[in-house]
Amino acid sequence: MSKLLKEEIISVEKATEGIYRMTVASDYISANAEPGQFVNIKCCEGVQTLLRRPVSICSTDRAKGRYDLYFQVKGAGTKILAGKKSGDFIDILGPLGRSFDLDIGYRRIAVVGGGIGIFPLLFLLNESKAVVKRSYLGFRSSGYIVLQEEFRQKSNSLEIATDDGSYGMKGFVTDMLERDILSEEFDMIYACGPTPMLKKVTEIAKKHNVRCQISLEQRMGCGFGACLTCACETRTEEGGSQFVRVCADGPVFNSEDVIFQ
Amino acid sequence: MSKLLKEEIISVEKATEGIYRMTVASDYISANAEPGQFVNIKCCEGVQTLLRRPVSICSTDRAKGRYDLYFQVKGAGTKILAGKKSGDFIDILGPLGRSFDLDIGYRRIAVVGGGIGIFPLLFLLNESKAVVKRSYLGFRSSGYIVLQEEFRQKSNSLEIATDDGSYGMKGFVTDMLERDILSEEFDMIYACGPTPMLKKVTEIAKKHNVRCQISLEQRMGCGFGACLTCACETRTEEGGSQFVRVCADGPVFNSEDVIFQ
Amino acid sequence: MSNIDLSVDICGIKMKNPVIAASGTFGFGREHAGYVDLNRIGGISVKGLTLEPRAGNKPPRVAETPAGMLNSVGLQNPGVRSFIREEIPFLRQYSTAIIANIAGNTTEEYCEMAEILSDADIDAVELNVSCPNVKAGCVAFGNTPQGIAEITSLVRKYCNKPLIVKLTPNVTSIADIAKAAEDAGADALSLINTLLGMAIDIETRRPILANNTGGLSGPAVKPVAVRMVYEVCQTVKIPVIGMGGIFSGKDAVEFMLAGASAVMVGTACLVYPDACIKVCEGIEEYMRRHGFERTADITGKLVLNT
Amino acid sequence: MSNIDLSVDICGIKMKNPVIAASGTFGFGREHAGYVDLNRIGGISVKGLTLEPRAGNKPPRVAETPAGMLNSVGLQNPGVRSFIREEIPFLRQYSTAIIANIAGNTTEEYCEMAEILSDADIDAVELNVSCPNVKAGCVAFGNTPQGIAEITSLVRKYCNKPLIVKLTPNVTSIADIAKAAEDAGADALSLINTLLGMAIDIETRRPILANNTGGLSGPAVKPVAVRMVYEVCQTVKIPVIGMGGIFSGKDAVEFMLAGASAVMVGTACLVYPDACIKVCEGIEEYMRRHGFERTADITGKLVLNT
Ligand SMILES: Cc1cc2nc3c(=O)[nH]c(=O)nc-3n(C[C@H](O)[C@H](O)[C@H](O)COP(=O)(O)OP(=O)(O)OC[C@H]3O[C@@H](n4cnc5c(N)ncnc54)[C@H](O)[C@@H]3O)c2cc1C
Ligand SMILES: Cc1cc2nc3c(=O)[nH]c(=O)nc-3n(C[C@H](O)[C@H](O)[C@H](O)COP(=O)(O)OP(=O)(O)OC[C@H]3O[C@@H](n4cnc5c(N)ncnc54)[C@H](O)[C@@H]3O)c2cc1C
Ligand SMILES: Cc1cc2nc3c(=O)[nH]c(=O)nc-3n(C[C@H](O)[C@H](O)[C@H](O)COP(=O)(O)O)c2cc1C
Ligand SMILES: Cc1cc2nc3c(=O)[nH]c(=O)nc-3n(C[C@H](O)[C@H](O)[C@H](O)COP(=O)(O)O)c2cc1C
Ligand code: FES
Ligand code: FES
Repeated sequence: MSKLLKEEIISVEKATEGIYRMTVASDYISANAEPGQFVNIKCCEGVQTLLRRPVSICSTDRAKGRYDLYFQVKGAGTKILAGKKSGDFIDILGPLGRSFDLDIGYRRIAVVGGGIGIFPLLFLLNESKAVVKRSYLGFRSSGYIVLQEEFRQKSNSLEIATDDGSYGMKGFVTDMLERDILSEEFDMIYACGPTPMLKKVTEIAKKHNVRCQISLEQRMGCGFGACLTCACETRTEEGGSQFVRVCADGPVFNSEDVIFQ
Repeated sequence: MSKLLKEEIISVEKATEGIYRMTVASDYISANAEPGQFVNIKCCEGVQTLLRRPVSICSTDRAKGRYDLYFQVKGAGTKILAGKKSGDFIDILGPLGRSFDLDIGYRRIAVVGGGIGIFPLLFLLNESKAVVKRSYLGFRSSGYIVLQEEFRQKSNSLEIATDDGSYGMKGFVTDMLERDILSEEFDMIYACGPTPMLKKVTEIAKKHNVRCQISLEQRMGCGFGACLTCACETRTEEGGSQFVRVCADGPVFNSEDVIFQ
Repeated sequence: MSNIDLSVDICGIKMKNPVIAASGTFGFGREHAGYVDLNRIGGISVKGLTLEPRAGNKPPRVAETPAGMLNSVGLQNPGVRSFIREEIPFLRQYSTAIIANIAGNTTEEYCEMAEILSDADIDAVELNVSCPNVKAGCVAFGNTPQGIAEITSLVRKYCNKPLIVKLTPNVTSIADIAKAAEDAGADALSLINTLLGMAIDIETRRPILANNTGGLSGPAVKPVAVRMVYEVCQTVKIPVIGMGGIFSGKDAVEFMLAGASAVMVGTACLVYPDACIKVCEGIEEYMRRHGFERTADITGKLVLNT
Repeated sequence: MSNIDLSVDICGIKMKNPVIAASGTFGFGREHAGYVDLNRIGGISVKGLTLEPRAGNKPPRVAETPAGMLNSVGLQNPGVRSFIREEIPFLRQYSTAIIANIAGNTTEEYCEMAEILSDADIDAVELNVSCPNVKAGCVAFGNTPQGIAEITSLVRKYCNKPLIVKLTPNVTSIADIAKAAEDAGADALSLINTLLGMAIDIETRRPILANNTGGLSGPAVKPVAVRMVYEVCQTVKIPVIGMGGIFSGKDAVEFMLAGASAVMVGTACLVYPDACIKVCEGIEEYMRRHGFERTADITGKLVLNT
């Protein structure tokens, strides 16, 4: 169950160019959050940014009662967040949304992340009981790489692709997935990142008949299921289609259910 | 001439309940400002407060290239200002407006201030070459008194009235003026404060035929004379009336020119 | 100690306070129930209903604008019958007024819905004749005095519940439209619905909303909404429910002084799930500070400058 | 290095860039000249002129609202003759287009002003038929296609300068009004004027503005303005000048993509005396980044979502 909380910021630090880590104190969220869930933040009192901003939970420290968010500075909201200081309080709604399915039957998993989509996957790796965990991450170029060490530690292998080849493999992260999918015999693929990437991952998983969950982004009015603005088209059991809510019915979906525009 | 400036804040400190002093670094304003002038501040980037907020210049330190503002926290704009930190930059337009007439012929002067209207009068006392300077200040109650020491130092006498009698005389500051006006033979009365006070001072000055300048407040769109929103009704030479601009034709007016609503 | 009575009776809709959740921003109350006690809310205008279920528009359906938001949900809803079956029993667990907000493509659809709802356990029907986010029907009715008179008088025949007609602000004279609705039998009016707007992503050179245009709501529209509520209250005798950008008790009091008997809170419910409660507390605080005991003491008590 | 050409020719008004100071927010340029080089501004639409000098409304005349402001200046101005005598010589020192914004109480007044201005050294006349802050005349003309057609065709006869008709947003269908103005002989259209609004001081229980209502401008209105500019540009063939909440080059580009050939900057000029220059630089930066060379490359280049 999500709650409306005023939480204290422990620290805000630059992780890499344009990306910040915010550590927030919260017994409630650190105890209750599950991988794939997000929080919805009112970046300021007043109207400078009116709506909340959704940010995925990247890791939790239950013992210390805190959790980490990683966010990229994009517009007014994330700019305000990046300017917050230790000791400031922020207005947070969370944890929100449907989390990844971490069935213990999934013994061999792949996580496929692109850009700012990698953050919920770190939390997932932390919580997953799988035996083999392979991480495939894609970035625009070497300057955008974050959390490399953390992903390396939390998985059995980490491979990075960059669009411009400035680090790791040059090309798409999905190329690496495609290369390994036969040999690795994954029970489950988890993916989060830009839509073209998710579409490709979905195709690969389908072709090889591997279970796959993807986490989607959509512009949100409320983040908790009330306004129906965050629509995503999915297949119905009757073979038709319907709009469901990314914030409440997702953000994590079984890839086969999603109809990409 | 006023300029559009980005100036560094040296300090923001609480002066008394709800009132803050902000010291700002500025060679330009400290060198050019005259008593009665104000600055117009964009309290934040963006739309949380859209228009600038006018604040009187309370004192300047030309040697150090800095000046002081005193402001009361009233709404969103002044709340943001109160939260500023040393080292922050603010977007300031100034110095603006017509200043008090400090003719050296005015040898005996009275300053009459009410509430947040006292601030420009301190600057005036600093700059005036008068031989006798009497200060009469009025506040709601003792908790609102600020700058008492400064006014005492800069004038030959200081008397304070409070509405509730919790400090000094109980009653209106104008009662003290009325009491002294005959004996003191002022050459000029300078007043700034709430409209009823200014109206009363104007009447007293008129009755006793003493020169009087008053500084007015009005809601402002621009603060530099372009939008005509800050209207004040004044007498024309032909005996009619006209709307003039508080920001550019004032805020200081000869009291006899002003038509109170 | 407190003898402040916040209750209101708007054309027979009895509410414990004058704060109603605005249609489309509160779903059917289920989500908000996780954050606030629905018993403390005067009433809930549910998500706009249509005769048949509607899928709504393609996403993106929301764009933030300066102090406001555009939405183009397009009346996604499960249909009026499913509402009666699935949602009323849930809502009736709480003591809060239920207002069924309805929209149709044709006058027949409106009438059929009104008829169906006449047997349902609801407190009022709110006629949405001004949804800017659907192509056919709906919006057209609300744009002219003739249109609104026609739909109101027809629906009136089929509707045995108090009938609130919701007005669009996208018109030259909202007072004329209000008058037409009153004359045609509306029991109350609610306003404003959203202002039609557009936001463009200059990088892709496309409108942000998949639907291209959407309805503007939030604090940005408040001055327009207050003005319209004032104009309408000067023109009609039936009660008026005011809305548009209400985020605080102070905002609500502006509408009430302008003449509103109750208020609706929309966008604020998305940002703050507990917005209705906060607005209500703010009204009460204002009344206490000024020594008012009944909401009628503030409704319409604006004094014009001369 | 740069081969970006920002110049525009709007129905014969030649400007070095498409950024014009909006009427009422730039006076006659004197105050802003202390902060910026007026030579760098495409054009200046001067404070609204009337036949005889006008004192304007009582203060307060401005109220801040969420992301916007209300004003009720009420056309305070020295009259058209004084403008010609005192202000044109000052403005003509600079190389910037001079647009005379005029408002009248009667059609005769409009025509007389247009005639007087035909001999003046100005670049265009902008017909303000939509000022919400004066009681008589003016506003009434702009509210109906008939009204706008009548005033436009009459003034057209007396006006030998390019004639811009400025449209009010307080109407049901701005496209219909735009079409009527075009058919009646307008050379260009400018929009939007302010939205009618009200703000209430709940402590005094009076409207903040002495005039009770005022015109809403600033970022809050931008989505409405962009939508209206888009609608009008889909309807008429004459050039359109877009405005409403432009504070940055990005905002201006939204209007241009929606179809505007030039933009006006109003409220921003009050907050930032150098706003026109900043907006212009922002447009140029956008064009450079996207490889556009002429403003015509962006005007109307919006691609609708389907
Ligand atoms: C479920 C979910 C989880 C997310 N997790 C993260 C994360 O962990 N780290 C991170 O850096 N970003 C994350 N995002 C994206 C993040 O929400 C946006 O970058 C952010 O809202 C931009 O706000 P802004 O004010 O800085 O930008 P602006 O562009 O000024 O925002 C304007 C409006 O558009 C919306 N918007 C803009 N971009 C997006 C987007 N990509 N998705 C949804 N709404 C958007 C904003 O919420 C706001 O309403 C997530 C988005 C979703 C939906
Ligand atoms: C020439 C001049 C000099 C001033 N000098 C000082 C000073 O030295 N110290 C000080 O504390 N205050 C001073 N004031 C008053 C100060 O400008 C207001 O208190 C301030 O603008 C309130 O802004 P806010 O956002 O906190 O309040 P809000 O009430 O939220 O402001 C809303 C709007 O109303 C306007 N407004 C509200 N009160 C006033 C007011 N009294 N005068 C003009 N506009 C107002 C604001 O500027 C803003 O546009 C001065 C005003 C003027 C005109
Ligand atoms: C996401 C969203 C959906 C809406 N859906 C409806 C609707 O279905 N029916 C309706 O009458 N109004 C609908 N509205 C309009 C609101 O009920 C209200 O009239 C408007 O938002 C103005 O109030 P506000 O500024 O408080 O949001 C919707 C508004 C929003 C923001
Ligand atoms: C203080 C003020 C005075 C105005 N006076 C006039 C006027 O005299 N004539 C006119 O046509 N428009 C006038 N306007 C409207 C503006 O020209 C413009 O249409 C409107 O403000 C919207 O643009 P903005 O949001 O950029 O301010 C005035 C606006 C303001 C804020
Ligand atoms: S954002 Fe409101 S329902 Fe998802
Ligand atoms: S505030 Fe604009 S002219 Fe004075």
